[in-house]
Amino acid sequence: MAKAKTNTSSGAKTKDVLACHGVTAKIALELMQEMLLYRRFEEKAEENYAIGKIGGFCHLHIGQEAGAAGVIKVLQPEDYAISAYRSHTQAIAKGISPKAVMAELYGRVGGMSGGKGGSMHVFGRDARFFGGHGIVGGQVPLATGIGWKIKYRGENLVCVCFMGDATVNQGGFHECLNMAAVWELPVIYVVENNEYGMGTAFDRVSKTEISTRSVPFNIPASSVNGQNVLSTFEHFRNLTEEVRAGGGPRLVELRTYRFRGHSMSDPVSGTYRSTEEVERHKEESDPIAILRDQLFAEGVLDQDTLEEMDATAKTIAAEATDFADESPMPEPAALYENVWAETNAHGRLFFDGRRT
Amino acid sequence: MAKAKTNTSSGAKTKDVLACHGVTAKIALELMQEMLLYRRFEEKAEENYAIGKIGGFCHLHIGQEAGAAGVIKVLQPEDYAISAYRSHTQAIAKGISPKAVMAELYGRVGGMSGGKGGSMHVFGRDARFFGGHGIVGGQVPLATGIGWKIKYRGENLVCVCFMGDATVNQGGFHECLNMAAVWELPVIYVVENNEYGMGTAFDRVSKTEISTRSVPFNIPASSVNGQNVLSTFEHFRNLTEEVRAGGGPRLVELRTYRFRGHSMSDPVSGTYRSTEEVERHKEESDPIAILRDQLFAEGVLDQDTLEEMDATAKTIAAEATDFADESPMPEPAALYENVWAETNAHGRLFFDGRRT
Amino acid sequence: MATMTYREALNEALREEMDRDPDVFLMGEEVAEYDGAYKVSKGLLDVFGDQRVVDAPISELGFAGLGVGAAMAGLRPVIEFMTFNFAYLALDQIINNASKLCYMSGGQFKVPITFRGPNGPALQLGAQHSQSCETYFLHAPGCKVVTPATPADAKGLLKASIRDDDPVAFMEGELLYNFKGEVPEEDDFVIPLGVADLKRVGSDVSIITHGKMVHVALQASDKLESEGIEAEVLDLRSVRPLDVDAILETVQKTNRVVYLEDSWPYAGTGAQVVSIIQEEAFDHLDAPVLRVTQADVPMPYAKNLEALAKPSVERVVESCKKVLYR
Amino acid sequence: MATMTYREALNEALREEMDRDPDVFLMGEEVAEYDGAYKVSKGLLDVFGDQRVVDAPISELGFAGLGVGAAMAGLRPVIEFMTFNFAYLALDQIINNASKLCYMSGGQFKVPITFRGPNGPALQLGAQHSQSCETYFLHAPGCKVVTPATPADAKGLLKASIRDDDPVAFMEGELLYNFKGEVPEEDDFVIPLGVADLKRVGSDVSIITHGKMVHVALQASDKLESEGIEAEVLDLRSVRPLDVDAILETVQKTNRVVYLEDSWPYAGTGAQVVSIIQEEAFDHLDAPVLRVTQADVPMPYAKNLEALAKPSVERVVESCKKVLYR
Ligand SMILES: Cc1ncc(C[n+]2csc(CCOP(=O)(O)OP(=O)(O)O)c2C)c(N)n1
Ligand SMILES: Cc1ncc(C[n+]2csc(CCOP(=O)(O)OP(=O)(O)O)c2C)c(N)n1
Ligand SMILES: [Mg+2]
Ligand SMILES: [Mg+2]
Repeated sequence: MAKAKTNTSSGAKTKDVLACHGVTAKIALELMQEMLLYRRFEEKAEENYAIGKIGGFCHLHIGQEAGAAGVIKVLQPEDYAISAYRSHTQAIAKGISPKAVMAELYGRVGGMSGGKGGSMHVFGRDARFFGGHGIVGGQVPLATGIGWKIKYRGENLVCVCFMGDATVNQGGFHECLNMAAVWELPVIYVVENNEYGMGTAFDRVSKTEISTRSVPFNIPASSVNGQNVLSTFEHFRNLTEEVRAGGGPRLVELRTYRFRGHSMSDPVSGTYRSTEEVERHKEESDPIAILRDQLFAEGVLDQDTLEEMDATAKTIAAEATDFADESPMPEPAALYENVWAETNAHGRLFFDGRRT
Repeated sequence: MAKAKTNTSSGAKTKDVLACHGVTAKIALELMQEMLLYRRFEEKAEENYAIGKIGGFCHLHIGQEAGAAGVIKVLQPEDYAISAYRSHTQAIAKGISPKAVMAELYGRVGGMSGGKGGSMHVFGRDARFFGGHGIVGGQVPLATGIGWKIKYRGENLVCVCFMGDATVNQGGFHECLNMAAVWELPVIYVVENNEYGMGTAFDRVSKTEISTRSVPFNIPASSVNGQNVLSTFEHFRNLTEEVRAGGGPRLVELRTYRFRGHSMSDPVSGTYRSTEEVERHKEESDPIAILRDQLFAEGVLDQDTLEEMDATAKTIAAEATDFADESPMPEPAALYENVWAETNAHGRLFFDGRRT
Repeated sequence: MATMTYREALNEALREEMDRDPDVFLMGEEVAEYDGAYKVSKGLLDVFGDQRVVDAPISELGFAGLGVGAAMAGLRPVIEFMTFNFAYLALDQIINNASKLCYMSGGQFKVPITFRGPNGPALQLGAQHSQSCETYFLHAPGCKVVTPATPADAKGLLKASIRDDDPVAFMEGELLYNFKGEVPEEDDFVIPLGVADLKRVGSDVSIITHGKMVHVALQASDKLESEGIEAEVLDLRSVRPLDVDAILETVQKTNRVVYLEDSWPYAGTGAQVVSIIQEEAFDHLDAPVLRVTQADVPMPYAKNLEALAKPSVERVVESCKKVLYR
Repeated sequence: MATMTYREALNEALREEMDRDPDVFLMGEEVAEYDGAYKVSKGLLDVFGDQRVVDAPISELGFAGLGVGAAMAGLRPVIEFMTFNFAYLALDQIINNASKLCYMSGGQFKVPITFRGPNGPALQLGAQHSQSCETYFLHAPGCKVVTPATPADAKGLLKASIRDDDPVAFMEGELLYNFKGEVPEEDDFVIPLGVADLKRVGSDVSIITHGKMVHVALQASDKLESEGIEAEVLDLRSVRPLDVDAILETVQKTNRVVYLEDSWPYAGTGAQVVSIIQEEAFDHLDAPVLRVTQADVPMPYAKNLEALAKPSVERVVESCKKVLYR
């Protein structure tokens, strides 16, 4: 992350930032600890991928951590969150242990999905993290259904649905916004606008702002600086309570930026964005550096404490790696488990030589 | 249709209506003749359905004729039109002979699609009427592709895509509006808002006006009284030229009403709308009666001429029926024709005992 | 036994399951105020209210997926497709989500959802509204596919499908809604999925089939009987899971098989059943298994072509004779 | 002959066809500025410009349907699915429109569109990104399905697919892009659709297969050879239209068949081929036709489970021995 601005001109502006956002020092420090963990965890994943311990597609959230931390922090444990494939951090934020996430990335039994899901399919039913989805937009109807269930049961809960900017061009997104509006479902659709869908800049595939996408459904939309975790937190705290109180669905654009390639096989820059562009963002809008500067200016954090917190984050990430390293591969028998809930005792369920 | 208002209080208003809409008497009379034809044709279809000469689903446009007449009248022969299943009138408007439409409804070789398509699938490639589609929303991507071709070839043409109000809740509609906007395609998306999708009132499945649906794509939207054929004609004349001149796509709501049931098996009223509601619409917003009153007031049409025109319409409808009655069933061999373009001489194309 | 139509049997099943379990709700186009396009949900809105009988916008992908999400979260949705022809729009949610979520979450999520609606060729509805969609739902593992042929099966199997903890595509015969039959009046009449039903006993040839075609098979066996041929008619009832034991049993008994279905032949259910038979009962076959299917063409509208395209009693009789070398 | 990768062969085919016919354009996600997710369209944007090499938004239903409309209107679109896994979203346009328009318009419209992209299991991509999608495209009549295994086939068949007047699903092996092979340098090298290719001659057993699995079949035959068994490997190349003559020929020659594919077994291509063989060459079979397929489960992510789920050389060898009763 960018060097701390010891003599920062924005010092004045960041002063009183906690009060201004209505965030306590305790919460702010927790957010810092969480974002550090996500950063270190993802760096570890990157490392483990590089040496072949993780395979397939792996999409990192580095640079976008404030979205995971700031949004999910406001939720109750019984609230729901659901996301796409760039969701390791969100899974952890919602309460899944980093160990179980890392082990899932490895494809080991200790993973949340028993190694069957992989990086794109981390699920935690009890933590109410409903995945981890690989089809762009595929989670949006699911989120809408979760919202339906909350309303059906008369529960005092919300569902947060994360997606990328490119996802708003999927038809299902519109179908769901319409239904959520008609039935007043407690779903917050959060678009993490990191400016690109893979290599395609958003403005090459859309003529307008993301916040206009909910106009046809009369769903209130807002946009927030997703690199400033305090803004994000504040924004969602208020919004979530509106939705929880029966205010119906919301659309939120989180303005953010991805510091890594789209997935591990995509170079960070080159084809579709310049190295300068990426470096500038890293310099100016690293969510961890931004919060650090804010907290330094407020005097609630100093370099030493930050380093301690960072060490903690690194330890947790390392422990997650150790856990994954030691977690065994699934038993061969697992191949045929969980295809069905298997409450059905009749008929043959498989057709390649195996009977149930 | 409602009785002519001999002593109509709206006489003053309708006076000068032609000049006001910039429509010549000649065009206005043509529009009248066309709408009368559609009405009589559809009534004939209804009759032929009742006696079992037409089968399957059959969706009539009665009450909505101004949309077909007023919109398509402004098009050039090389322009394209495409629609859903409620499209007999539009097919005729675009230049397909009533005979070939009726024969298609009968499933006879003289039908535009050789009897293979039926009521929902009338096509006329040369007339540039691209169907006749049964999947709600299925024609919208096709229209967008036609627009793509026009732009690709640099042609000075437009494509009009008709759909019903309920269609705007299909995701594909949004995907296409977005693409049409991004690529500035010459497509006019026309939503015939007859207030219901089958038995579902539009406001039960949508919170806002149809014209808001294009806001996210920055596509200009408008709404026009689709029962007043002069308004419709005027509106589309201007709009079409804008689009033809490279103005990009447009969304238009045609406010209209369906005088019959959704399809032949659906009662006109009862479950989802009252008889009074339907009768009121028939009384107040019959497009033929509205034009008649306008033309009577202008003095360009009298009762005798109208009756002559109506007789002509009835004759054409009767001749279409005669033609269909006499048109033979397709030859059995037709069953296996047209599955493929059959330029491919190799391999076996069918798998139920028949080789090609 | 009570005599009722297939439609009434389905309606009773829905009513009973909604009564029994407050988590069951019905959503689809026109299911509430309109009583269903085919009136299957008649009266349910009045009984259960508009939170449990819900008219959806024409957004197949959206509301099918909404059902999947609701099922993950603990409800037991019944999603009606006005007809299965429209379900292609929702296929991504059905295959990539409903059918795979249990597996890819390592068993954390059950997806107890029932997708139901009419399926298969009807009368002159043309190419887009007249197709049998089984293959799209059963090729990928994860979804069950049920195809009742009679009112009793319709009731017992729908109740089982709703209670099943896996996604089920419950495909009703579009032309069977008015078909009448006896339905047991037991308090809780449920037929387990995956159990075939011998609809007719015979010794000369086996007609294996499912769904609406059961009736064509029965008519064909009457005709065959008059010619001295005793056909056995095995109704699979669910085409996934499949009652392979029952299939092998009838093959071993008659040694001659015709598979009858109103889907397209290429990679249809019949192809799969043929593969199983020849793999597991090769030595019991005295003739190749023949298939009678819808013609390998999109459904034509013209009445005469449509009749040619659909499987007919005559074609079944002919194929039975062929495998009997008569 | 030139040596090149499968990817380069595809790129050449696209380049040549776009050169040849100004109506050919390529549209899909990331095909232009990014050179394609798998770099198949590398450099085409520079040569042909952004009207002919077009980056689409993530709107599979929309841009697939756009292609169909453009094809109806006279263009010859090549629509890339970043992978076929995402094509489920577009299935309605593919089946209900592309595949049926010619028929339901009574032959007025040709739909010369090619849908192409990688297909089939790759490496640890999990349940949603690792499936073979042939069945969804070939069950309904109207769409052709082509599955090249080598660079030469990739080039010759893609050129034929683009020129074909029917919709073609051109399914590239996701793991074959770097595979190298000889490609004829003829001026206009086109391989007709529907003609199978005998990739290896043998007399003891026939391995019939398509796509990427051709290479597994060849490896298996090497193994078998070392045990004194001569396997014939028939590569169907296109699975619809199907070269039934070539299938029957090899069956009549070896009398023993294994069908190998990396799709799911239930109602897969293999089931269809088995049905045809037993129906048309019943008396030539000395053993049941066995199928080696992907396990009947969603693809697991874990490396060891994934390996178990995929067809392996060992399983092919084993099945060959089984049909040889060894
Ligand atoms: C339906 C579908 N189409 C294409 C893909 C391939 N794909 C994976 S991620 C991605 C880009 C998505 O961008 P965005 O929604 O902005 O999310 P981000 O990756 O930026 O977080 C694409 C095209 C897919 N997984 N699913
Ligand atoms: C995808 C799909 N879903 C459902 C249907 C069944 N259906 C046919 S027409 C219709 C209502 C459409 O209403 P609208 O778009 O307003 O057109 P209108 O019939 O009023 O002209 C429905 C639900 C269908 N044909 N296709
Ligand atoms: Mg993005
Ligand atoms: Mg309507």
